[in-house]
Amino acid sequence: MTNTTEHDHHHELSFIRKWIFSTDHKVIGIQYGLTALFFLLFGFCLMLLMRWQLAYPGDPVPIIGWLFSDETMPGGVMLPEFYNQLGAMHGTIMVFLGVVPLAVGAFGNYIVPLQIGAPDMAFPKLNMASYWVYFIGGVVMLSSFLVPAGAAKAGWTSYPPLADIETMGQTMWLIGMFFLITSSLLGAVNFLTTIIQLRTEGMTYMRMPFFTWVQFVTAFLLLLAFPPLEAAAVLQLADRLIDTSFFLPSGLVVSGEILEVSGGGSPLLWQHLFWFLAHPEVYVLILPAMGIVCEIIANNTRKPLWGYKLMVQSLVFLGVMSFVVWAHHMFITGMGTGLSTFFQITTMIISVPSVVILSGMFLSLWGASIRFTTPMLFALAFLPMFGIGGLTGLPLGLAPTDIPLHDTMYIIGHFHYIVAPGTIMALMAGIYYWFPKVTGRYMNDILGKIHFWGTLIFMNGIFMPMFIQGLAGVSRRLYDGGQTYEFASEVIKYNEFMSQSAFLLAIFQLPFIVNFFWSIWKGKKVDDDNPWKATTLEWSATPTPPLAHGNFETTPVVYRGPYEYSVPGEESDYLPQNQP
Amino acid sequence: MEIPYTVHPRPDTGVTNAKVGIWLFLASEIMLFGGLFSAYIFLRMGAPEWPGTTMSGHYYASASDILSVPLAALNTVILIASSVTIVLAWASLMTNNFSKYRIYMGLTILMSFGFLIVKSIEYSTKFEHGLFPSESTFLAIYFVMTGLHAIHVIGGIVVNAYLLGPGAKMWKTNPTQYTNRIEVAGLYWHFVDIVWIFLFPTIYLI
Amino acid sequence: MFEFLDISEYMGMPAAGSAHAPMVDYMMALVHWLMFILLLGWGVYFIYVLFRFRAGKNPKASYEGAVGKYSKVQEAVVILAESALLVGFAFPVWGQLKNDFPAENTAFEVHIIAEQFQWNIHYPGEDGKFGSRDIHLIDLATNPIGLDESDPAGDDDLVMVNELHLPVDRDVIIQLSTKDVIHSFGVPEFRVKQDAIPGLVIPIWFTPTLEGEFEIACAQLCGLAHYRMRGYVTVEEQGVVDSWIRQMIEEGAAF
Amino acid sequence: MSEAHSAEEVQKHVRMYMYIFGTLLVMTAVTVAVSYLNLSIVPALVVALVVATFKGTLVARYFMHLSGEKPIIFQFLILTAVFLVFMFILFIWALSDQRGVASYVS
Ligand code: HEA
Ligand code: HEA
Ligand code: CUA
Ligand SMILES: [Cu+2]
Repeated sequence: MTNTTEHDHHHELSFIRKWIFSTDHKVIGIQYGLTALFFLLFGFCLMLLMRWQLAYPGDPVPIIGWLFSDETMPGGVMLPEFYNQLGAMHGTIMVFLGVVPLAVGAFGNYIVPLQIGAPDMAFPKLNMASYWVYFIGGVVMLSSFLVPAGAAKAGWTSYPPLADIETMGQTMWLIGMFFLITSSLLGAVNFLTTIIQLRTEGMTYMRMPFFTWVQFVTAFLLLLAFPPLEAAAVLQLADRLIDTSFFLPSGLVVSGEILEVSGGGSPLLWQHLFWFLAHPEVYVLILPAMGIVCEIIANNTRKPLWGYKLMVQSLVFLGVMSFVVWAHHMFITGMGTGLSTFFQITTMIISVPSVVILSGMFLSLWGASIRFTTPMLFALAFLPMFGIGGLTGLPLGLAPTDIPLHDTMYIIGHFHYIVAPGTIMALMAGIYYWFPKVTGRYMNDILGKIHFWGTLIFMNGIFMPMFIQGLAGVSRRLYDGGQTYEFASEVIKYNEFMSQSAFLLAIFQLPFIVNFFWSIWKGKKVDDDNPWKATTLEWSATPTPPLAHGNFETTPVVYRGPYEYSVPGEESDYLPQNQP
Repeated sequence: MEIPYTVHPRPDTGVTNAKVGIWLFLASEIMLFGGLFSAYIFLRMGAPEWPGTTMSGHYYASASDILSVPLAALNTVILIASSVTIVLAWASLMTNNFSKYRIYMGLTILMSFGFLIVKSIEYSTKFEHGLFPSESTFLAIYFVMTGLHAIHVIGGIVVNAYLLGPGAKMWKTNPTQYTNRIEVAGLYWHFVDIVWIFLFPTIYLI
Repeated sequence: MFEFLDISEYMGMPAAGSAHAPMVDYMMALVHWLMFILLLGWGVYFIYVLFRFRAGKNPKASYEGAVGKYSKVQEAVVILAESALLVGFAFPVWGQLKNDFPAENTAFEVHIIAEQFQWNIHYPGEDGKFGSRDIHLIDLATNPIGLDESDPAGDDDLVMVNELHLPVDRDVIIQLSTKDVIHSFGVPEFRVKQDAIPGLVIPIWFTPTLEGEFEIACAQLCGLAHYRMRGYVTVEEQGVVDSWIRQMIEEGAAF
Repeated sequence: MSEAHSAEEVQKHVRMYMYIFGTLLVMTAVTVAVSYLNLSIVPALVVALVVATFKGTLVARYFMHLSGEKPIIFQFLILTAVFLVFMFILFIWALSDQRGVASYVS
């Protein structure tokens, strides 16, 4: 549909065409990456405010507390309204504006066309549009803090009727979501078309690097799971703006006043539509991370990925199954025996491919020659961290044990182990790993290792106690962390420890931020286009910088599978895919 | 390097990039309207009252009494006809008959406007009778689903108008790609037609 | 038979206060055993491998890598264990909680009507009949649940805010509903949690077995004061409950 | 598929399009006519859905050229259809397996 010849003419494009409205997948990948890192940091800061409040409820926030308005933190003391805004926006920003754009928009965009030997994405202009629509979505979400009564405060799940009767921030949230959904849909179409159509000669499906496979499945999840949420968002927007009652039953009485609506709707409809997206969405958060980890493991163990074929099959199976487990988030809504049986079975089934994939990664280490580079450290840490997060999903997936755990800190612990020490660490690994590809320079190793150990230790310091609190029954989304509850009295003391871990975690991000920017200009130059001695195609592509001059000098031809390391009888311990 | 398979199909899949892209997009659209249709079923099955049912002795006027079936039927005919003209437009390009193409494409756009005009007449008569989306879940779903469909119609008009107007330059430089674009636009337009084919009976008739 | 597997008391869960709680706890213990064994197995393997196959010690990697059926065995174990948990525990316990309701005439029944941000508890009084309600009669100060005074069944009804008194060792049925948004009725000691869904009256049942005072925690985000939407359950002898209800009515707490 | 068609083939197609057009108009008339019979809900539903599916299939098969389309397109559509069917079935199931009774009947 799009015909871009401009970008490979070897004349300089104007600054705007080259860096702002670029159609080159590498530039767009970088744009996505920087924007998403900004949002990640922003979401992190929101969370730091929350952690202060949880540890020291009612104490004024030090240093920056006075910066906030009286509607949010009078005298520096946080109001419950603001806590709820922070919670909802932390979740939304981390998921939709931070991790997914970084994992898919940035890494996917930059790496996938290179890994399959394509000159660019299939639809470069569409790619540019995806980024800018995402950007607008982000601006809308951010500006929602400025509207009267602040941002959305009904949780990232936005359950009506609460979300229906909330203030204007919720409308902004819905509009922001429209943009983000649109962006993801356009992106997904683009990724799928690219992977299906633009694989170079010899790049069969079973020779695709695992990272590309993962992006392929992820794109399908985005493509087919997001639209129902879009539909739900249309309905909620209608409820809020034109007074329909899709999610409002008859006879509601809010603050003693009968709600003047026609009624006849169902709050559970929203939950079904929301989780129909949101469960596949959590796999969107984890699969790219797995892909990155697999690339790095294969490269740093100097041996093929164990059971590549089995892992690809599990991946596809996981993708398909992820569409039929959503109601395990709704066991407590009054689900009967039939449906709960179905969803418990599917939830248990879906844990099996995860076990297979993780086992594959673990077994890849056997017989390896492990180089403990910084990206490898992050990738290795991913394994047990995802293991803990995934395993704690099991008691949640069984309805009776979900009763005491539902909506407690145990849930928060469960998924943060997956998304924070799991996905975030994997994304960090990816940054350290592909940094030389993007900039032609290494990131500093010592700073990298400081960053690694600090992150690993303090992530666990934040999230491990959550399981203890959750088992004791402490609810989530509590403005004061649950300190008034008698049954929480034993475990509430951990809040302080957890928050201090969070602040230390923040401090240990400083070496990373310094390292990141310093290395762009001052990092050690790579002496070789293939600094990690890797086999996949992106390392055979035209070296960058300079950017935006096409991907390959000549179209590469692929002769073998993605991870031919330490092949017996070969002199070099790696055989690039395009080496005849 | 240019992006391959923009004009000629990739040998092993047998399709062009644009073809893959549009069908994927339509797949997501299927899920969008699928989500709305399942919402419709969910609401209707759980609703205490619905047009055409009798509840505690009270009979609620049926959908076809509230909504205008003749207008909707007229719109169905218009959309089907526009589906025919757009495919004829493509066929004209295939036979290298650009002037005939222009007529068919123009007709398609005209009929799309016709559809919207009929739709707005329908809406405004509803409003005049005080039938707003906030009146009942049935009216709400009627307005939202047909409204979203109408937005898709508008989107189609924008695309088709672009292709007929400024986009037609490409016919001179790259006729194959231009024909492909018309085919892709046509696929989208047929999809909009199919959605209406399902909306019409579900909302107006039963 | 396998009591020694029950590590739930070390897991920091509150004392089990209802008849089905030990079942839930036992199941919880079993799942955590499964998790623990997997974690331990892989953890030990992981640390061993990191030492044994570091580049310094093992400069040449093996192309073949791991051989043997270990991972297949492990997957089979996971599948078997999960099936056993489903069939042996999850389905029966859930079925019991959802389907095997006690007979109405033997059970102690109350209605709970949640609202932002309190639990309104409606006791039927001596006649065992609940007076009818009408949302048009709701008045936050005097009649929070809209009890209809013209209905004789409601004459001896008691409506309390945040005070739930339940008899020990007797089946309890709660009809749970909400006036405004979604709340969630959770009592950690009972291993009971149920969302109150607007538009629905959802029945739940359980049998308190532990006397004492516990807390009702709202588990679903319901607005600003979600964090302090707390109620109290007092579990005591049936006679004490009855006389407490009588006393409350005499004190004029009834509407 | 653009170059797969010769001019005569396209001519043949055009004739086919007109037949399909006619059939679609007739089917539309049938749907409307049936609705005036005031059937009860189940038969009305069946007739309406059968006719709509038939019409939709005609449009997809002939206007969208699905009949001669490549396997990859069908693979997309089958995948989508599977998820769609799951969504419908599970939503209906969810409704029937929900505990609780309506609290308010007007
Ligand atoms: C990326 C994110 C992600 C991932 C991958 C998962 C994966 C899983 N999740 Fe999770 N989940 C969330 C994110 C995620 N979840 C979020 C965000 C929520 C809360 C949403 C909200 O309410 O706000 C949630 C909530 C949630 C619930 C709802 C709880 C409730 O609200 O009551 C349930 C219930 O079934 C559940 C189950 C599972 C299961 C069974 C898996 C399985 O897929 C896990 C399978 C993995 C394994 C089984 C691990 C295997 C490991 C080994 C075999 C080796 C171990 C080795 C070592 C440790 C060394 N999750
Ligand atoms: C992808 C999703 C994701 C991620 C990564 C995180 C990361 C973190 N989250 Fe979050 N969280 C959610 C998703 C996520 N969260 C969701 C969905 C909820 C539920 C919301 C709701 O209830 O509705 C939630 C809720 C939630 C709560 C519970 C609030 C409550 O219930 O009251 C808490 C409490 O501690 C918390 C803490 C944290 C912490 C400490 C991190 C840390 O791990 C953060 C780590 C982040 C970093 C380390 C940032 C690194 C980035 C940089 C340093 C940028 C560098 C920049 C450049 C180089 C330019 N989160
Ligand atoms: Cu009520 Cu939370
Ligand atoms: Cu889930």
